Amino acid sequence: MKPNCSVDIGGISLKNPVMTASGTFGYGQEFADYLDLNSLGGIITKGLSLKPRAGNPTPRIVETCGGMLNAIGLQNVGVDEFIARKVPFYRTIDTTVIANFFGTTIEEYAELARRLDAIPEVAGLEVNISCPNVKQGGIVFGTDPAAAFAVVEAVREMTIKPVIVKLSPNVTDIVAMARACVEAGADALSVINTITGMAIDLKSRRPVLANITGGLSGPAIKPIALRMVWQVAQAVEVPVIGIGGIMTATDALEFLLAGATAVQVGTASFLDPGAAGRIVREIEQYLVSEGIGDVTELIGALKV
Amino acid sequence: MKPNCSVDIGGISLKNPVMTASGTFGYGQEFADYLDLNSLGGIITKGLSLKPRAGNPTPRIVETCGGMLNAIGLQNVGVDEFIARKVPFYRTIDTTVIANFFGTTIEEYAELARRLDAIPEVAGLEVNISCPNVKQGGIVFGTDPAAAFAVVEAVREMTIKPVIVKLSPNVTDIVAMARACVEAGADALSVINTITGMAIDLKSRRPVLANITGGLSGPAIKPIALRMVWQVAQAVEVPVIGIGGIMTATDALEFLLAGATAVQVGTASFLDPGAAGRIVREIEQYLVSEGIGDVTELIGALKV
Amino acid sequence: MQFNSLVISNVELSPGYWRMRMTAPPPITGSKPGQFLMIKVNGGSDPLLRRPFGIFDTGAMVTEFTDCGSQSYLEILYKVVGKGTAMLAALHNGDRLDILGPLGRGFTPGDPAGEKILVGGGIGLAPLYFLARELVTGSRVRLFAGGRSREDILCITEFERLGVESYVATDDGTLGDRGFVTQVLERHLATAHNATLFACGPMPMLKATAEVARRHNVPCQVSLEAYMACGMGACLGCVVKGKDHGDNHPDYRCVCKDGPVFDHCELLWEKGEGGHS
Amino acid sequence: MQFNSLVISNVELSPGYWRMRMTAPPPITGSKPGQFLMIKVNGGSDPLLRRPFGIFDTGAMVTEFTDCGSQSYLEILYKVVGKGTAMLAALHNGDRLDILGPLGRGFTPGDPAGEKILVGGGIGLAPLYFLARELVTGSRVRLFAGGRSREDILCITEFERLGVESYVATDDGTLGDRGFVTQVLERHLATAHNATLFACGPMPMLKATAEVARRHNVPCQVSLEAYMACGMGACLGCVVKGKDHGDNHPDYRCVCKDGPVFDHCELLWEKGEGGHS
Ligand SMILES: Cc1cc2nc3c(=O)[nH]c(=O)nc-3n(C[C@H](O)[C@H](O)[C@H](O)COP(=O)(O)OP(=O)(O)OC[C@H]3O[C@@H](n4cnc5c(N)ncnc54)[C@H](O)[C@@H]3O)c2cc1C
Ligand SMILES: Cc1cc2nc3c(=O)[nH]c(=O)nc-3n(C[C@H](O)[C@H](O)[C@H](O)COP(=O)(O)OP(=O)(O)OC[C@H]3O[C@@H](n4cnc5c(N)ncnc54)[C@H](O)[C@@H]3O)c2cc1C
Ligand SMILES: Cc1cc2nc3c(=O)[nH]c(=O)nc-3n(C[C@H](O)[C@H](O)[C@H](O)COP(=O)(O)O)c2cc1C
Ligand SMILES: Cc1cc2nc3c(=O)[nH]c(=O)nc-3n(C[C@H](O)[C@H](O)[C@H](O)COP(=O)(O)O)c2cc1C
Ligand code: FES
Ligand code: FES
Repeated sequence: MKPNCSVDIGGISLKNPVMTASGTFGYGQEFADYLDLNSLGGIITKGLSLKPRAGNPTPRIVETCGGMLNAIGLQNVGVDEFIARKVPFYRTIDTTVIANFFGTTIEEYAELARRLDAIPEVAGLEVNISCPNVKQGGIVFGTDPAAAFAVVEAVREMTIKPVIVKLSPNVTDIVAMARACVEAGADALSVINTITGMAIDLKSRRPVLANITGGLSGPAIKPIALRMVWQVAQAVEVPVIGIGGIMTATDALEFLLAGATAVQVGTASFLDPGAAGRIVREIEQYLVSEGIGDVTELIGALKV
Repeated sequence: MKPNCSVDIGGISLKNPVMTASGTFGYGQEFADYLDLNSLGGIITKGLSLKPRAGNPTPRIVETCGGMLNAIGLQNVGVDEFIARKVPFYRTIDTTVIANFFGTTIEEYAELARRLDAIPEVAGLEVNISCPNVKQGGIVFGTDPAAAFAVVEAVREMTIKPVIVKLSPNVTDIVAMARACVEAGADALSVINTITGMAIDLKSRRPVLANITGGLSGPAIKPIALRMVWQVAQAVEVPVIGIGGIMTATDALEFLLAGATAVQVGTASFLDPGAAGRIVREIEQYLVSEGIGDVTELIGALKV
Repeated sequence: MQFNSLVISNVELSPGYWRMRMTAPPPITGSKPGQFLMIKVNGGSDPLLRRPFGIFDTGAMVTEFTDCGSQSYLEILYKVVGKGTAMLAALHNGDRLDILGPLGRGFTPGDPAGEKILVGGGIGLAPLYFLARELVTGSRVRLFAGGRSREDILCITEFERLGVESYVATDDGTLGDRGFVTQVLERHLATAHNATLFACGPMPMLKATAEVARRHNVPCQVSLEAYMACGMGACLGCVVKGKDHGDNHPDYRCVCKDGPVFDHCELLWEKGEGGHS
Repeated sequence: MQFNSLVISNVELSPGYWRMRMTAPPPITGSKPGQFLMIKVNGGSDPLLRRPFGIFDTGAMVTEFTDCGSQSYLEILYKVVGKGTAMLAALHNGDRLDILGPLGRGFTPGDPAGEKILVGGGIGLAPLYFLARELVTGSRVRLFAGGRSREDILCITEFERLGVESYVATDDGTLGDRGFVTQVLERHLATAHNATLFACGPMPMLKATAEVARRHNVPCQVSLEAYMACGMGACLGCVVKGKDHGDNHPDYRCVCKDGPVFDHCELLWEKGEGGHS
């Protein structure tokens, strides 16, 4: 008998717990040659803003030991072009699409939520709060519980779609951030975004990235992500989506044990564009070979 | 002409900027067969407590991608046995020895500082504040600026030796922590200690470490460490000691460019017990081949 | 496409420069000159990312790995500059590689009537050889090859065997003229007519070539390099500024997807030090 | 000491079990049986840590790597269980390894008069062969070898060639008796006198052996395994509980430095599942 792989994220039923992470899978279409998009649990779009954004100057990426730093600077086509040019493609596939977005003021977040709420092809919203609040002197929304609460509350009011908040790991207390977002109405939490890091080129005596710092992703951060998922999953009632360095089905299953209801595959798609599809298949094989009838049996099944 | 390699850390003159990190080099003696201890800029002892400590149950370590997690639990012989059995060895070598220590109350920190202040072989004190404060419900000294201030102030009163405070990276704002420690009288800052992480064994569905979580070290964390050193070095006047994933002279020199006055080599000594000595030699070679007369020219020389 | 490949041969041509031939599925022979590959140089996570390499040649041959009929293959020409390329150089016949490609947009040959001028610097000759092989079937092809020293000028014999006339300049004068290849090029263009330029090499050389093309008003395609993570337009790590770029009206192009070959008019050529525009 | 070593040979003895011979500086022949090595299986950071392996044998021979005289070498016997051991198995003659060792405290042969009894489970036979070679020069030596199946019983011929009498038991009965080797051992001890036990293998087997030794009141040395980072007493990652251990009076011993061989009386043998005590 085929095991059940579907999971529920704040009212969105996913075919399976494997999604692709924002900013690492384009808008999905780019990867159609390398995997069956319909086999995925979900696709999270590149982060969207109200207006198109140029992003940062180059170099924008650099490899590190077991990971990479990126300072793309949230380059994106903007929500209008997204709706006009990317959304139609989603009618041709049968996969849950979740729109990731960000703003620099609470008003921008709210307006984006309002716009995206109207798009039937978008099943849910993922709010990226790892952005500086321009109105409050650049303090990052994602590192201050009160600011995060305000953003999530504003988004919540604008949409009836499930709201997923993506947490920044650059904090002392990830649980406090998680609680603030849930209190403000988040239906689920994505844990984690990238960790701020830096690389230096000895020869030129300059930072490698034009932006000086960037976000660390890839297998190097997996232990930190796993710890944060475990902490958050114990503290909140809403589903947690585990993200950070997932390369294999084993990695994904570890996140489920730690308490994640689903996972997102990020950097792995750069190394192997079919990674997310492969992980879906390997999870199914694992369930069959272990005689597990329902993937949800594994969620939070860690014995401590 | 031989370039000058010596640097000054809060009044301690080091032969060169390369020290060995606490907990990764035993008490130094263990490595005497693999390198010339006298060639090092300094040795930081294993973390000392007032009473001997058993540490955590096993397994205590696990490898991760580009790093390792450890949950040794600060096992150590205690300050009395340190003074009786380890200090005499330091009379036989000509290297700066700095004692790393920790407590679970402010009083313990103060008492340890008082005891170590009396040991002439100890050139300075490195205060590990990444420990839970048992009196205040387990909040970690190193993640709360006020608690860190209180610890450092208490230590400062007990010693005339240079006080180096070792910062925890598990914080939202490393600069706020750094400033609090400097205001409380720190002569230098060590940046960073390990980052809290977790590993899970899918087969047994258990955390790999008996302690559930552990501290991540090794090249995987270098980008994060480099970023924090850069942030702290810009914000404070006291010397910063860069730590985190240093494996080669190039890594060490990148930390100097970011603003570190010296560095500590940690996990690298496990892979290559002679690592710190090799890095000292390679830095000298680098200075010669680049025609740099004084290593201090590199400190903070990053062009941004 | 993504495919597993076996190394057929891996030879050092000149100190630090290697030529590797490896198996590939038949569609590889349909690659366009200027397209590239993303190669995973080893199975583990060190290094983590794939490495981009231009296609130097493709073909079909009988190998020990195939029982009957011929095996299609591809070749790359590469310079050992760091960890990944050092690992490539350590591979032997029969070793396995994981390859993504052909990726990106290649060169557009254009009107066969005109003279085709290839401008290559150092390892930049790699994709130009594949291009030359296609161009010589219909056009007159000349090569202007530049490099630091004689060891940096590769495969000139191979180009000449195709019937390509070649001019060489080196910084130290150890081969051909001393100086920049663009100086020789400029002299030639003064007399050439209906020429098209195809350039690949270090950024300063490409800038100089684009400048020459602008002055002489000849079409010019340049093949760029950039740090790449995905090679397929997903990470936005590899962008360069397009001609309309400005702070308020961003015009970034992906080197991996919109390039690596661009018409020089499509790009914003900034003043100042080389580097990625 | 730390040394670079070249692989001389690397052979699969039984599915998943390999024997590797590699060059080592002459002092290696002074290693004590039971001592171990920390081997860096590749040059990069994946995997990051060294891997511990017991010494299976040492010696000297004429090799292609040395021009004149003989080359000292060491051997390990290893089982492929994960990434690091898989990388070892992929190495060829002439490949390079970075090795630290000999490390730790080996077996103490003790009074030559008595009977020496080796108890080995699976890959635990590795250090026992080296020990047997030393013991046979003065004592009667017997081996009790256990494993899951016949493929897990290694090098019995080599032991017999040394004059060691061997008893085998497998879980599935495919070689020797069916059952645990400690049961056979227990029957033997009933009649043996002045025996000393030397055991290496999985934790449950060591526990059972120590229990047998306690009941029969015979000396017993056990060689333990533990996760290790440094192999030299610096990281404190590899500790086991000593006999005096209690919550208020810690008595942790480093497997790498105080062991890997311990007198069974020195350790705290806890009840419950196997695992590292
Ligand atoms: C489209 C394209 C085609 C290329 N074709 C060739 C070719 O045919 N032959 C050849 O020898 N080289 C070619 N290169 C350059 C080649 O990709 C780099 O030299 C190589 O990636 C260096 O890897 P490394 O690990 O040896 O060096 P490292 O310095 O260790 O690499 C570190 C990082 O920098 C990146 N990197 C370093 N240099 C470059 C570069 N110049 N361009 C892009 N990324 C770089 C690497 O991919 C890696 O992420 C091409 C680059 C691009 C973008
Ligand atoms: C003192 C000592 C002597 C040993 N002698 C031998 C020997 O002669 N032959 C042999 O085949 N094996 C021996 N082992 C076990 C061997 O070290 C492990 O099988 C090996 O490290 C596994 O590495 P891996 O990368 O293939 O497996 P992985 O599972 O990928 O290893 C992951 C991590 O776990 C550690 N690890 C895994 N299993 C063990 C283990 N049983 N003991 C210690 N660390 C482990 C690895 O070192 C690494 O850090 C010995 C272990 C010790 C402590
Ligand atoms: C190149 C790149 C671009 C990214 N862009 C976004 C983004 O636009 N919005 C967002 O919320 N996260 C973004 N991320 C973060 C990822 O979605 C993910 O949280 C992170 O990379 C950790 O997962 P990984 O280790 O599997 O890559 C980006 C990551 C990378 C590497
Ligand atoms: C096994 C181990 C034990 C450690 N013990 C201590 C300690 O007792 N006190 C302390 O301040 N830091 C301790 N550390 C942290 C290191 O000193 C260092 O800050 C950290 O490992 C990062 O550097 P690295 O990446 O070079 O290892 C320990 C680290 C490891 C790996
Ligand atoms: S390399 Fe990823 S977009 Fe070009
Ligand atoms: S392995 Fe480090 S102390 Fe034993």
